[in-house]
Amino acid sequence: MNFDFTPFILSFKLAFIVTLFLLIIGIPYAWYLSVTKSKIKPFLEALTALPIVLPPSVLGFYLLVFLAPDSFIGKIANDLFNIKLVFSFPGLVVASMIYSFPFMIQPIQSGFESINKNIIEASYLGGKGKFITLFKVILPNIKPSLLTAIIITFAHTVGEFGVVLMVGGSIPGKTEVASVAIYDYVENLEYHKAHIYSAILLVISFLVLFSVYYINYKQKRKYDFY
Amino acid sequence: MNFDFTPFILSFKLAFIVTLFLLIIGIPYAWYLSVTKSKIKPFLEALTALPIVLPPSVLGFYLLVFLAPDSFIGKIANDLFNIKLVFSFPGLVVASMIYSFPFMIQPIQSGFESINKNIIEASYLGGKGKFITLFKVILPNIKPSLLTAIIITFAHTVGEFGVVLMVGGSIPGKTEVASVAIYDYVENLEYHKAHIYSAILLVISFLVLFSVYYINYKQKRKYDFY
Amino acid sequence: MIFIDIKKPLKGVKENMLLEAKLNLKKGSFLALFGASGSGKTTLLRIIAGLEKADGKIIVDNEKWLDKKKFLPPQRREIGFMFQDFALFPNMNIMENLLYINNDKNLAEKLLGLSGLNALKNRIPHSLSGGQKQRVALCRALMRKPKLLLLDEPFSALDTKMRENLQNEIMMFHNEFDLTTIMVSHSPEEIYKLADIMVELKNGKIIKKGSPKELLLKTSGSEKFSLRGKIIDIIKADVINIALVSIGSHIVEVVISKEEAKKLKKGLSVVLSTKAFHPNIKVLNEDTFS
Amino acid sequence: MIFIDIKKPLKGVKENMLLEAKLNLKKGSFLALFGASGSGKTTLLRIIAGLEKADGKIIVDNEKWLDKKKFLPPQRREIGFMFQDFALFPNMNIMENLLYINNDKNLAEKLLGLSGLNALKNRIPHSLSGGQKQRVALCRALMRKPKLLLLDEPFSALDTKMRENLQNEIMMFHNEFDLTTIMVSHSPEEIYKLADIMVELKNGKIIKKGSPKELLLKTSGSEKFSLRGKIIDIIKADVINIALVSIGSHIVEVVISKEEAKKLKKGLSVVLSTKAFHPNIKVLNEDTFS
Amino acid sequence: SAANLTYVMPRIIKKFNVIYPDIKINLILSSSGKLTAQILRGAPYDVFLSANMKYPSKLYKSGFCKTKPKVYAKGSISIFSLKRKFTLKNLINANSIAVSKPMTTPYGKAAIESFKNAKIYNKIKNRLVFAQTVPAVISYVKNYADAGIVSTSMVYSKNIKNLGKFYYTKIDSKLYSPINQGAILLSDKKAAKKFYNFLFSKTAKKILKKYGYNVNYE
Ligand SMILES: Nc1ncnc2c1ncn2[C@@H]1O[C@H](COP(=O)(O)OP(=O)(O)OP(=O)(O)O)[C@@H](O)[C@H]1O
Ligand SMILES: Nc1ncnc2c1ncn2[C@@H]1O[C@H](COP(=O)(O)OP(=O)(O)OP(=O)(O)O)[C@@H](O)[C@H]1O
Ligand SMILES: [Mg+2]
Ligand SMILES: [Mg+2]
Repeated sequence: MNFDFTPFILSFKLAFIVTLFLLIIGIPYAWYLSVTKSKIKPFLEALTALPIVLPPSVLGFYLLVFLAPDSFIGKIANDLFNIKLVFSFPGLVVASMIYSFPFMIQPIQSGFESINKNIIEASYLGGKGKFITLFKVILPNIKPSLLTAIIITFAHTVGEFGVVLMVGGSIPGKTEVASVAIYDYVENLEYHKAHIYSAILLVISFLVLFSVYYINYKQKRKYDFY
Repeated sequence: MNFDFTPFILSFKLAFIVTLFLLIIGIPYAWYLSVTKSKIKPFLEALTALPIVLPPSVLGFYLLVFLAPDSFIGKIANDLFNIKLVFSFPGLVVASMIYSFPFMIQPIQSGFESINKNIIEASYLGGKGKFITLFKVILPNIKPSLLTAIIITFAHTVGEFGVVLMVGGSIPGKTEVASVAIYDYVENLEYHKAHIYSAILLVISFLVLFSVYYINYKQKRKYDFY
Repeated sequence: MIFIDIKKPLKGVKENMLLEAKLNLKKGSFLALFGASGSGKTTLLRIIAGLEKADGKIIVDNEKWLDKKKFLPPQRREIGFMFQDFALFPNMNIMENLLYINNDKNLAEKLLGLSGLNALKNRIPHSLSGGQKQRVALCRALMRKPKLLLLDEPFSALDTKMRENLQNEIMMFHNEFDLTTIMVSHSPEEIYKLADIMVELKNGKIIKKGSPKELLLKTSGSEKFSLRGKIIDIIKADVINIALVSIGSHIVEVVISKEEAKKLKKGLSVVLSTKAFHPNIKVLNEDTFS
Repeated sequence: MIFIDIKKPLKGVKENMLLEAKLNLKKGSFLALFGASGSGKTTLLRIIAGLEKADGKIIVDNEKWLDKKKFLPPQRREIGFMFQDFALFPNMNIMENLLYINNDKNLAEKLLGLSGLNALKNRIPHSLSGGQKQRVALCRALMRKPKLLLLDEPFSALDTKMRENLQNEIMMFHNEFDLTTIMVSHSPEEIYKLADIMVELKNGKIIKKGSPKELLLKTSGSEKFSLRGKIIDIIKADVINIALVSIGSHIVEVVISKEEAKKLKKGLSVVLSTKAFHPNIKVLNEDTFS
Repeated sequence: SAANLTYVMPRIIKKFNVIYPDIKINLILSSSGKLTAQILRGAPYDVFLSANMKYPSKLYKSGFCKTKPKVYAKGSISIFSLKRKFTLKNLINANSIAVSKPMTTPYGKAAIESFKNAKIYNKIKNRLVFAQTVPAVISYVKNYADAGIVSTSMVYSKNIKNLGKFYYTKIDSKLYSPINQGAILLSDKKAAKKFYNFLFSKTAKKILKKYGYNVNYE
């Protein structure tokens, strides 16, 4: 039996990029949500959670419609950046980002909401601007929430499938990620292969997750020691 | 056009039950994870996140194998509780619970990890046992995390589709939930119906989420006032 | 009878230090614990409360709280504990904070009244001032009518007037409920006023132990009257020199001779004493400063 | 020159109260703020620091910090602030807490040394005792070498010795860096020692203002010497009666007559005064109690 | 191509590559509905094969095709079981029967039609469980259902042997309307055209027939 590792590489690349981008977008947005006193806050919050309410393939269908080259967004992406948003890796990234958006936002927001406001004030009074305060004081102090957000987003993007299939079209080497490949094997009654691929996916994911948790655990123990 | 509301009712019933059960299981488990100093902690944590790494349909496929009447678990459920775990609503509940498990655990755990330990001690010293302390002191003080966990789990179960499809067998009125129905319309190129069903699902979900967030917002404002 | 004999290794300021305390308290006694910052006072209270484990024994009224084999969890020890950093429940208002511990509305009202917090009972802890929080924490510790009351610097954030009020209340409670009380305090006055036994900790060890009367009233020799103080200023006027000496929270002017003026410097610790001292004693309006 | 004229409605103890403060501080002055718990001291500091909005004006060295149109954010006000509840950064160790504010290792080492915390510099705040945290908070506030230093009860959790050390350090810093300092304090001694101007707040309003010398040294009339105190005990001996009077942190024994013994009761506030008081003044070893 | 072709297509491609060794064919399997939606948004596919004429027709109407949709084979259905042999007659003894969704799969539709025509539909109606795709029917049969209706092509696939011993009965094609397998050409590429034409060649027909398709059309 010969294995093709490309789908796994694609999967983890996708998950990594999506997590990274969402982290970059998610932090300021979650921060805004956590501090705003505006009346539209609950509205935005509810809206943020909506992408997960739709079945992935259906969301994928709508994304397909909205990202297609003849759509408004598709045109802009194409004309301005020369990026095709469907049946391409960038398309997968955009689609997965939309689908996984709530998984990143919500834990971070809840972290921001539980942080002790005094230490933020102390940082401002130390003459530090919002940016430094965010990176040196706020984020390190909501580490459990941040970890949750990153891990849920990452794992979920690896397992993501409906949206990816619809928007990406499972083109081998380009948009055929591991989850799609495994699905195909199950469909093809090639259970043996499906088992092996699933096992590989699980093992790699487990190792990634375990490393993250283990580092976190070690770090905490270090502090506990004092 | 005549609408069938059964899938929606099923969807929300499923989401509600799954969220409730996971909350009941999730709180003690997340608590254990947050306090344990055991070496297996990172191992358990990584394991907890795994269900989301597999594509839902593939997970559904494996769950079908494990929950089938001639499987170990299926037998127990059948013999002891007289419950059929595949092609039945209880089966959907079990399968969705497994899939959504990490979404409930992780935010709650991160909430527990950030809580100020002093107030827990203060409660113990007030003569209150662990149970009362949990419900009266700990949970109310991790409300943002709890809200995140509940909303992600709920929304995700509503949108859940691959697992449900596989384990449930989409029997109308029994296991055909809204997400499956919408999916079918898209498949069948009945886009008009799909749009309407999606819109209904989105609107109901939005209203549910909005109410939750709105109540939360009002409550906070009330406190801010003092 | 409360018998305490515990040991616990701690991270000290310089190196690891061993907290080692052996105490025998009669029921109803009021122990004051003092000592430099970091000497182990809070930790000792936490061990007694069961919030921290330690080696050794704690026996309260013949009930084993700590032992080689036994560890009674904090919720089963009948203790009132006032935390140095208050630890109020942020999700409950002031009244709820008290009632959570013991659903005795009358007692709660009474305690809040005594500490001047009655009007605040519906506010949440977050919106209180430092001293207000401290008073709530004190009330909450009393709500349980505990066997053993543990207070960690209960008056530090309060102005003198409020401090005196609460000291009186504590005293009243201590007597009324026949409590045994252990209080961490940095103020000799407070200790003298409230405690009947005092213990000084240094680097985790008990270095002094005795009644406040013995330890605090050290009118040495034949002198009837002596006060420790610090020179905070020396004012040289035309004919006389005046030293300003701070004594506790007071500043007194003392006329000094030219020779003395040369010897004395700002910042020196001094003792004022006199053999002949027949002061007038005059009752004061409560309204005066402080 | 620091000019402050602000108004802010607050939730008071009884009803809503208006915090209203108008102050004019010369550069380099040391203002002490005192007043009962809940009178608005912390809030006033927070407004000056820009942590809370208010109506009115704040002008520091001709720079507008607050105005109808302008609100300079806290990070742009050159302020050192010591919080009543410390607010140390839990994710950094002690040294990092200081260096985060200002990456001046020498200054940090110096401050830690002065406050006896040098050995703790690699510990995290969570593992410190109350007084240790307070000292770190104080050091951190000084790290910025601020124009304006705001201290909220900086010594409340400290024993007398440590308190004196740090008071001296604050004084030194205040002079060395030519700081303007505003300190909340409940201790008249502290105020007298450190401040050159003091202000009393009551229910949000300034009710007293003046130099500590004027306000604290109230030797009334012709009496050369007077001390306020409280009777904590009356001991009836065979021939004489003795009243124990607590004065600040001291307890003195005063011989009283039989008639006086009848009039006086435990708990009464009294003034001890005498016309003729010629105490010996004797320098003390630093080692004595407290 | 649509999912039901999972089993034949690799065969056909293999044969095709014997003739045209330079043309590499990427087989993308998905449901017809998904593929149609994707093609409508410009998916870079060259040939589309569906188990149903509905989808190709729709594409044709939308102007995405180079040729008219053409039927290249007709599918058939069989009753599949792992326990014992079932026929339409004794199907009422099965406790549960898996079919693919009549709404979205032509095989499911044909199955329901046959049940109705054989007058057993009302008796077994409550014992039907619906799978999203034909392969999912196999999973259902493997794990739970007594019998399932599958495309006959499946029982000829080599992968089905993984399941061990199985039974199947072809359903009389008179009982359901023909399951037309449509093909259309989507691009101008030469290679695509060659493959499209190959589908209608004798070689391809032989393979299709071997997999249970009816190739005697028109
Ligand atoms: N966040 C807040 N929201 C509303 N009211 C507040 C808030 N913080 C304090 N207060 C109220 O404002 C008044 C003044 O509080 P402040 O903290 O300024 O008092 P303080 O003089 O510092 O007292 P203390 O000596 O006890 O610290 C108090 O009655 C308090 O309850
Ligand atoms: N959680 C902890 N882990 C390790 N060491 C600690 C911990 N808490 C306190 N310590 C250390 O133990 C010693 C005693 O601390 P403790 O809190 O008992 O002091 P304290 O006498 O209450 O001082 P203070 O008057 O400043 O509150 C200190 O040196 C402190 O740094
Ligand atoms: Mg302490
Ligand atoms: Mg204050």
